[in-house]
Amino acid sequence: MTITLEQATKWINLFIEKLEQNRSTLNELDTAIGDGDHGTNMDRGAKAIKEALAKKTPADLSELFKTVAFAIIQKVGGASGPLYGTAFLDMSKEAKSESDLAKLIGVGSDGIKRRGQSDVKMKTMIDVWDPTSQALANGQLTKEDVNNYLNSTKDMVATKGRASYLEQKSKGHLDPGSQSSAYLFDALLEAMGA
Amino acid sequence: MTITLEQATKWINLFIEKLEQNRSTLNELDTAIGDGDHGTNMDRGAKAIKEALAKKTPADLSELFKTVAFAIIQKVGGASGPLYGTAFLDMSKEAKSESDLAKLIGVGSDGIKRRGQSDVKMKTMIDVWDPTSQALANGQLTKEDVNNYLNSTKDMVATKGRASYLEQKSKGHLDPGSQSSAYLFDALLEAMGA
Amino acid sequence: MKKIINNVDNIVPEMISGLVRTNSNLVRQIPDTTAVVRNDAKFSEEKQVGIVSGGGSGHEPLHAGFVGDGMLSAAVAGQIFTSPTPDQIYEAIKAVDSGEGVLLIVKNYSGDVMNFDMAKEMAEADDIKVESVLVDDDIAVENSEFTQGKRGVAGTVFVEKILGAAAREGKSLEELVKLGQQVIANTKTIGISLRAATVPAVGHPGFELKDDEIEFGIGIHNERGYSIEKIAPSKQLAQQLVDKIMGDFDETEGKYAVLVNGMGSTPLMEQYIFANDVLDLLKEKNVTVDFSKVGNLVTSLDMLGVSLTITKVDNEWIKWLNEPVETIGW
Amino acid sequence: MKKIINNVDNIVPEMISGLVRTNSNLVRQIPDTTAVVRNDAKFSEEKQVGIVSGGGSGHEPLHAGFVGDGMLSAAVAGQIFTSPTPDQIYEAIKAVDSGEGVLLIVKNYSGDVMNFDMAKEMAEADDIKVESVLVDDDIAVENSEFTQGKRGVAGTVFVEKILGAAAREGKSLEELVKLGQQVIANTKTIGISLRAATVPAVGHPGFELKDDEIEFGIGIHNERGYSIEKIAPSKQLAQQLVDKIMGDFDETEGKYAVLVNGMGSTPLMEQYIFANDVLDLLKEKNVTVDFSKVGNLVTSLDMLGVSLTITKVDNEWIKWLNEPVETIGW
Ligand SMILES: Nc1ncnc2c1ncn2[C@@H]1O[C@H](COP(=O)(O)OP(=O)(O)O)[C@@H](O)[C@H]1O
Ligand SMILES: Nc1ncnc2c1ncn2[C@@H]1O[C@H](COP(=O)(O)OP(=O)(O)O)[C@@H](O)[C@H]1O
Ligand SMILES: [Mg+2]
Ligand SMILES: [Mg+2]
Ligand SMILES: [Mg+2]
Ligand SMILES: [Mg+2]
Repeated sequence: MTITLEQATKWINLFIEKLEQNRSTLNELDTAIGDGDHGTNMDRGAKAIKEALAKKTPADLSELFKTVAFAIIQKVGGASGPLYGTAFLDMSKEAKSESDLAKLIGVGSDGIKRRGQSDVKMKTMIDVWDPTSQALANGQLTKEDVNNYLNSTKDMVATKGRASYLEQKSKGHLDPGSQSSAYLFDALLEAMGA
Repeated sequence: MTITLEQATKWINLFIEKLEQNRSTLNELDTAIGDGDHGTNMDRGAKAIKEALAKKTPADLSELFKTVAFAIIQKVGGASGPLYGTAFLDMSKEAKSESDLAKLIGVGSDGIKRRGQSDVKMKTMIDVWDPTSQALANGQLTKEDVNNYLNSTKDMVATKGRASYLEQKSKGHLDPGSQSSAYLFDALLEAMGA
Repeated sequence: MKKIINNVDNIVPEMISGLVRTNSNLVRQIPDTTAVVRNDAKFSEEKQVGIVSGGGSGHEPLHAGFVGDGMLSAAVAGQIFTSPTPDQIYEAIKAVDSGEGVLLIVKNYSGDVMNFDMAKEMAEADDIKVESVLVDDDIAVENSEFTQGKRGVAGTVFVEKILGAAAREGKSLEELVKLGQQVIANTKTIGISLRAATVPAVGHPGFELKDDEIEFGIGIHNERGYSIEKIAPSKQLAQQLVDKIMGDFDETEGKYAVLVNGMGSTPLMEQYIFANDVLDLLKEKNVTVDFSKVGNLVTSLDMLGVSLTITKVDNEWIKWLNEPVETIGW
Repeated sequence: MKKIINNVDNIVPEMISGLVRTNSNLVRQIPDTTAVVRNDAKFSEEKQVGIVSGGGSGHEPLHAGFVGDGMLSAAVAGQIFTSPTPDQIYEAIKAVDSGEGVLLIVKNYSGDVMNFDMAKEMAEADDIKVESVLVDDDIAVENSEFTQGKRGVAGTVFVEKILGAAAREGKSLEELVKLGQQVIANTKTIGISLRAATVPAVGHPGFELKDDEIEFGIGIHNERGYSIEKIAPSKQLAQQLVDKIMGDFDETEGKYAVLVNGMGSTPLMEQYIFANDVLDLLKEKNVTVDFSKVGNLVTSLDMLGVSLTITKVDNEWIKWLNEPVETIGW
């Protein structure tokens, strides 16, 4: 399945909406096992993306992703800034010659792994990105799947990110970055479904 | 009515007891219109007097009052330290040639007025000391009287001491220094009555 | 009440011990007292007017934190919120007199005034020249002949800094008294509190404020203020204080020094935000700020809040405010 | 939540503005960033390795309060508890490079590590030599290859002080990296909390503790600790931390530096009492303390609590720790 500029724009706008609506949900999740700012961080990113897109409408998919990446890198900070930023930057490079959705998400997922020196089962957003890219490759991603990936983080023990300091006590809580990633892919499904 | 060394020793010991028992009452009164330490201050004084008297038994009334004065001056601090300290120091000087109780308390009361640059109706301990010395001079002090003097401070507006910063709002509360002075004169009546 | 302490009765001696042991290059404790005196190499060789301050504890770093070359010669700590006793003050006076006399900087509280007066009488009996200045910068209370007068609060540090620097320069006791009175007359402070301080021996805050309330005009010992209002953005709080303080000066001409002081539990972050608003508002009023300082200097135990001090200064005072000092807390 | 702020979203820029405006003799703000850089006369003439640190805000005076001759060349402030972005760090690197290269002092948090790495890559593209050291002094968390490793907390100020003084002395970038790694390897911290910090955007404390509970091993961003216990006298709290930290060193020989750090809302009074107990306990263990410091240096917003840092030092480090600096917060 390929993605068009129009679909991707819709995707990003829906993502922005979800981030703005769920700022406090994300902060609360991050308060439980992190430092309470993931919602604030992503909301700041959402506003920066909106502003950047309002300034200049991207001409193609690659430019759209680059705009998203730069806005996030320059405004989010924290762990999620470089991670989402690197994902979209790598996707932007890939999108110069590729519009297959599964491939693009796969490249983004790899970017996060590289930047975060992390992998699946560490209770990070990768536990949503990685299976999502695989399901897309198999042509069968649903909102229920995304929700399952998110929920799978609940019983994991974190070994990367702030939550890892809690060791065993990180169990029993959803990973905040996985929740924001779930919003990202819910938005994607909504955009592609339309 | 004159006071003997034995009576005065009993008086001071009873005063010490009352201060130790009512530390938190005095702190609470001082929290309402002062800074919350009058009970702690007087309790520290009580312990210092006890220690000083344990070290050396005074030979006469004058020496007893001097011991009390020095213990208070060196250990109490705050406003009550110099005030009670000056009262007992002046009483010690007077006691060299005088053992009339009314005269002694009158001299103490004047010492407080001098040190505090204050007088009656300013919502301070003087509102107990001054009428007490007068009643003694008239030969008719009762616990009820002392209690009335204390209660008279309730509706006064403070014009000296910390409570004066509250202006009108100082109304409606007992003056903490008057309460400790009421303990002093209750103790006196108990000591003289026995 | 949650505090890191051992025994309520030992708070002050243990605190002074901790302060002295971790700053032995700067200060030493006078034996059998809770007074600290300069301990730097320069001190013993120096001939200058000794500057002694002190008062109840609970306002750290005031006063011990301001002992050092160019500021205080000694500081005397009383029990919490309780003036120190005359014998301790007397020991401090003796420890710093080098024949040039000693100036006492006293905050205007009846306890402090009486205890410092008694100490002065004791030192004078030893033929030491002693003078004192009474700091009464808190304009939240009316100054009337029928009351105790205004309180001494955060402005005290400006007085200590200017007098300390002037004493180091060799000013005489008489000159310092005059200078001190001038600085005090030109120094005005108002404090606000979001939560009262908890005196350890009492165990609960000195007064109650609702979750959305703030009290204006509080003192540094939980003295109540002149009004309780709904908590508002920093800018509005700053506006009220700036208006009141500048309204109390005859003019806005000249040069001013500004102190934003944290009351103990309010983080530096909020103090800087408040300071930023204060500077904006003073700029709007065309008030020239030539010196400014932010931090926990005159605290009130764990009170939540800040105070604003504004002093009308001349060029020499600015120089003295800016001069480097070696202290724990300036 | 009661805080003196305006808009939650403007806290950091307004704070930095307040800090810079009240300390313009020491620091200036890099335009369009929340990074501050030295502004003293000496800075522009100097040729030394630039020292840049930074991280999320909420730890004031860290890091901006340590910018000045002999300590940091620049500091980059992120949002509250959030690493700053690479472009801001990059601007700070450019502002302090005098051709001798730039050393980044980074607290070991994934966000900080990643953002500083990205900034390093950007600066290297400009041919600026950039190296970094990762501070991970918090021994409350296990250091395992399967986790993020230990956190960087209050020990960071000792690293900044020693490296800043060594850089002023002319040490090369390579020497400083080695020195920094040595200092970090010899620095151990544990923190305790009586009440968690309230992140303004969240509005309530990051975790709940009962009225008689205290948490051991917390981080500076409300990271939970290793155990919750009943609150105990200062001496017992100190005992647990001293035992744990000294037990983590191979020996008690040699010389040590001690930092008792307030977490934001705990008054200096309690910090000194705690420091007094720490020194008593170290003396019992025959540990030689050659440098000690007490105060709010690395805070966590309005957290109630303290942390204890102990560094095994050599004579040169002590010299560097003692050297005077011109900063807001040291
Ligand atoms: N090393 C890492 N690799 C992948 N994801 C990570 C890593 N570190 C953190 N994360 C993700 O980032 C999220 C936290 O982001 P955020 O709260 O914005 O940053 P910070 O932890 O700096 O406050 C975590 O929930 C996790 O999903
Ligand atoms: N100038 C004064 N003259 C007479 N009594 C005074 C004066 N100032 C204070 N007092 C008395 O002292 C009491 C307060 O004592 P205390 O709380 O121990 O001292 P402080 O006010 O320094 O905390 C007041 O209740 C009042 O009775
Ligand atoms: Mg976070
Ligand atoms: Mg009192
Ligand atoms: Mg008092
Ligand atoms: Mg964060």
